[in-house]
Amino acid sequence: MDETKKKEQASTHKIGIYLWIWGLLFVLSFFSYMVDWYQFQGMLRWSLILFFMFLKAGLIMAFFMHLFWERYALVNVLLWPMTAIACFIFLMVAEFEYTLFTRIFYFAVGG
Amino acid sequence: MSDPKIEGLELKPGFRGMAQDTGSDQTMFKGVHWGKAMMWIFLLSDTFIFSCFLISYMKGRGSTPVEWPNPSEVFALNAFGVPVPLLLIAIMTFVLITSSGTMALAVKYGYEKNRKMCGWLVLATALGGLTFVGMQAFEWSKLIHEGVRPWENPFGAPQFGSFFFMITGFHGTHVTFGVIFLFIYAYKVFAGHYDEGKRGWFTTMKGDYVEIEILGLYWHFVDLVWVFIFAFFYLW
Amino acid sequence: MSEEFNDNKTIHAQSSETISGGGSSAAPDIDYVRPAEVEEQDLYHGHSFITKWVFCQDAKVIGVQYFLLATFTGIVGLILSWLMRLQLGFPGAAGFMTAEHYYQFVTMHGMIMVVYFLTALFLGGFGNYLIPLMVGARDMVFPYLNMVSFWMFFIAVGVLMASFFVPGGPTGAGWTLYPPQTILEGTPGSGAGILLMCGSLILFVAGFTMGGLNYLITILQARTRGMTLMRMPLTVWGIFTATVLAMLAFPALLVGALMMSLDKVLGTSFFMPTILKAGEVLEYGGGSPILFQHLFWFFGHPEVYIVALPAFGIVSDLISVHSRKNIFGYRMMVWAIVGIGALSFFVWAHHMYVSGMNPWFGFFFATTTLIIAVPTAMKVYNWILTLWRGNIRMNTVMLWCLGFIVTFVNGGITGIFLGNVSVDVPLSDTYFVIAHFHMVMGIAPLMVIMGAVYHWFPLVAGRFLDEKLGKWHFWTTFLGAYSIYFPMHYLGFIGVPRRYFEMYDSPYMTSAVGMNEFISLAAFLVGAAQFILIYNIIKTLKTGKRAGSNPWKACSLEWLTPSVPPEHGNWGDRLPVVHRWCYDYSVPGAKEDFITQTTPPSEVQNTGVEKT
Amino acid sequence: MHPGIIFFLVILGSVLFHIFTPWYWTDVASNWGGMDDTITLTFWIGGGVFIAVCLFMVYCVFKFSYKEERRAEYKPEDKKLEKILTWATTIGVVALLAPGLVIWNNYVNVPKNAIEVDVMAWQWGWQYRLPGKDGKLGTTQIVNINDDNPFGINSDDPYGKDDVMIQSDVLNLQNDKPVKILLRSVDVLHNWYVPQFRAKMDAVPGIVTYYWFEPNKVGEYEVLCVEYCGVGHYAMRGGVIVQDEKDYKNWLGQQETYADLIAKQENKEINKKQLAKKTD
Repeated sequence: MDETKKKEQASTHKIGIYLWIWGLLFVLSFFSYMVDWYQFQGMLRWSLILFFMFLKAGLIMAFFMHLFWERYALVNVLLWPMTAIACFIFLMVAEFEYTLFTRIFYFAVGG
Repeated sequence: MSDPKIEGLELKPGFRGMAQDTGSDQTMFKGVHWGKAMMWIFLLSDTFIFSCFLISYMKGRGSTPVEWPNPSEVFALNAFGVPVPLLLIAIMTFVLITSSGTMALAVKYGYEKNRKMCGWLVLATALGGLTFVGMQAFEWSKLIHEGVRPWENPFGAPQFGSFFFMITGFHGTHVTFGVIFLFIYAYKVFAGHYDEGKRGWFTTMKGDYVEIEILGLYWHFVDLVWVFIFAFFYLW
Repeated sequence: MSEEFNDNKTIHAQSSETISGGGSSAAPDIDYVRPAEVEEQDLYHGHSFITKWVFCQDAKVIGVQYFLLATFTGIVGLILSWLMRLQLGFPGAAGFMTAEHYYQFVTMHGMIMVVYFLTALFLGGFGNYLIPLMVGARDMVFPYLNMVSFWMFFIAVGVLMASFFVPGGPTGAGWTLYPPQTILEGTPGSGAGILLMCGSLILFVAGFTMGGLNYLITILQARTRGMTLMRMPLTVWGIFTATVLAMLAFPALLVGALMMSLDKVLGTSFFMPTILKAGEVLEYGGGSPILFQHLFWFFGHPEVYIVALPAFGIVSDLISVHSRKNIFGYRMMVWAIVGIGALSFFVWAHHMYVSGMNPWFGFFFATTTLIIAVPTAMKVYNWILTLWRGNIRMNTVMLWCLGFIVTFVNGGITGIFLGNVSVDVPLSDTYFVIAHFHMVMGIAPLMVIMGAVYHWFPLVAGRFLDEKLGKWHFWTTFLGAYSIYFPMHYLGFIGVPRRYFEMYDSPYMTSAVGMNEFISLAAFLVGAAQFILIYNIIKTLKTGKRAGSNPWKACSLEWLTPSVPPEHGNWGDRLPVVHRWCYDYSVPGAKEDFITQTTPPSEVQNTGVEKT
Repeated sequence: MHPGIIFFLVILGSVLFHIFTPWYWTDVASNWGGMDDTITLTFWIGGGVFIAVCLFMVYCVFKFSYKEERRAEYKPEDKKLEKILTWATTIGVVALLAPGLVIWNNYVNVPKNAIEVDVMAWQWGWQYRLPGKDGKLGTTQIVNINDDNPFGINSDDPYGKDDVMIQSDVLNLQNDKPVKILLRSVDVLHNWYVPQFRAKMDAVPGIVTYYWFEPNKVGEYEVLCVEYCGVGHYAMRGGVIVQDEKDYKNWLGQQETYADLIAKQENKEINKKQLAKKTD
């Protein structure tokens, strides 16, 4: 293979990888649909939902959005701000539990 | 999209490379087009918008003592006389992922300067998006027909309708804008603007197939958001 | 249209041939700078009045446009504050003033000053003007988007001002817009007023996002050759970090404003619980008012730093230039800016200690808040250590910087009171809070803005502002503002609550009457003193002393343009090449007491310059 | 005049103002004296930093004024000095934060023997409800509120029947007895604040918030609303009377309970019916 051709190939990826990820996304979506179909409940449901969700999101970001091939400077700039979101989520979970508690404790009908 | 060649600088991989990129002059994201960097930062900002929506939804749903409607029943669709839970949503997910796949291929063929393939794939993506918006319109009208309103619904907590219409509406708006741009870009690909480097209508930048990748980033992001909405709104 | 673009042949992209040596083999060339990575930018040059001055794509013109419009809204905010102080100092003196009016003025004053004045001025005004010049770019990377950004801001201001003229007037719910108050019947401006406010904020956020993307990508991807991140002036660092905060914090405001509008228009209950109003139970139910407060402050606290960080950056540069000394501990300063920016996303609920949120949050937020005090204190130390053994020019610019240090340290210390959760309990919602945030994010940034105006006016207009008028302007503003806000803390100690239309019927508050009158008089004076600047500018534009090139003998790039004021494209034929950081002042052994950033190492051999 | 002198006078003036100010906090009348102590501590540390920084600045301005022939020092950074300053600041911050957190821990944990008081706020006024003999407040709902049930007590809640209802904006409290203030609002945000007690918390519609204090000085106090609640905000006042145990018990005995109110209503109904019968 001559030098120019190598360069050409380096700037684009084989079609196979896209088809793979594409297929995987369908399979994972099917699985997360099955979580509802079989009516899993409780922690099992939640962990399955989150697992499939993050896996799908990760695949889309890594391969369809090429983040896997990007340099770390970009990847890190994009991912670190998510800690602020994570903090917001955790605190809001604590907040809604507290709100719900006061509502049930002070407003629920009957003693 | 893959390692660029920077004159006078040998790019190192991994975190050492990151430190080197950050410390170097001129650009921090080596070999990343201005427009692409902009789209990434914009998507980061947009992520915060959708996160705020979903966090509000979580807080709203978690703190209401009224029972939340079961999405599995609310969004069920009758197929052959049997109610199938989340049928329409499953098809919508299927359509959106399909369009995401065609978009990814369009980007690939764009980089290979394969005008025909790229154009057709962008067009296919646009049609997929259009189908999605159409199905969403159908879903909305079905729910409205069943009495779901932003301020009330017959199934339980009134916030259900509020958050449903607001979040899917905001997502649907994103899809709609994406579809409009996909059609425009399909035209531009077929017209060869990216092959000749024709300047855009409002910008002084020369056309390049990197614009397909930029649009692709947006489109995949819309798909990404749907993954989260699907998990949190329909499966929770 | 094509003839309006630069012909690529006249402005050369610098190829590797134009630089000497390769830094390797035979003779290692100390002046070596890597070749250009990015192609030269094409610019659209306007020819008609409209494309040159109105719908202009030149970042410098856009910066001035932002500056003027923000100043206009600032003057509106100033007049509102006069009216409020008139009522507080001399109740009933303004005959038309009802409680409704008063609360509308409070609300509009707050929102205008924080968002439409300070944010727009620092990021839109200084950001647009200075970023491309300071990093050595021809313009912002997306000039068209930049233009749209300004006009979105223009429309946002228009919508905001329109709310003064709709039935019911502007919203009077306090600038924090807390529901359910905001959209309930009976609150002033609960109809059209609040919708216009939300609409205006959404437009502002959209417009700002366009501008912000420009600032970020210009700084990250369009620096000139040799300009590393750690050679950038702190002004750019401050504006950069503030823009990052804005890009990530404004979404929360956008979402909050949107949900509030839906509550108002569609009757959804995002923030609205069951409410009994005038004996009727309203059609709302199940919503959570505290959710809005979280969203608002998730935006609101970074917003404080969106205003403060550019001020930090700019004042660092001003102090450095005018004390002829490099900024002390540059790297510490950069990390402090970045650290403060990052931490600001984890402290928002310190505005909500007594809001009725989950009480356990107090521990988390008090800790994170006081952690921020450390990098902030480091910045203060470094400012005064820059003065130490400097060669301080006591001109107007330096005076504003010293004024900034005094007011900022004062306001920062009172911030520690309010950030420390149990100290905040007695002080929150009193005049102490008003005094604190006006001192730290009103007066202190204003001092920097004024200093920056006196500093960069010779660049923008080519003439010096009058020093004598400037000193009058400074002393009235500084002494006046200090005597407004310093005593005000003590009214807060008594327990005088904020947002009181009048308050003299309580026994222990009558002692505040005299002080309130004094504060009001000082406020009138300080407000009036700002018009000295406007007079100074008008006078200077006609008769001011010509500045020439690099009048302050500064090192940074913005002073090194081939023409003053710089033209569209900034750099003439060739982009500058940067060889050092922008603080090489008073280098031992050098001919002059400054070495510009473009001076190659070969010209300053045998001096004590350190490698940066 | 050298500008440094004016800056010096500003610093001096600030210190003198602080020492001689006639405007300062009212005497504390609750157990939250610790908050005042923390404020004093913050004044010492923070004020010390303020004075030190500003005086150093003034000194530099005098000492290093511009001279044509002089060169400034060239010293980009001093790692050791920066390290010392960082650690000193960190220690100062910890010294401030620690007592603050201790007091907050005290603030959110209510003593077991505290009397619960339901403070109900609306635009623009207050009313109060105390638990009856069972020591527990009944649950409430806004939709229940009407003339016959001014607090919206759930009628099927057994704890609610003996609740003492004070339909006045003045609340009596027993001296040296901790109170847990349970705040609720029927419309917008309010905040029930007595400056002498130092403690405060917003009343938020849709939830119940709380805080506690122990009044320790007999006397009458004014209650202010300190969370903006509309055009009547500045006039939304109330009162607290702190009494000895005897006076308090005396006062409490005279108050009406929810059961009394229901009985009164029923009597009224019966009387009405009888009246109607008689006229027939």
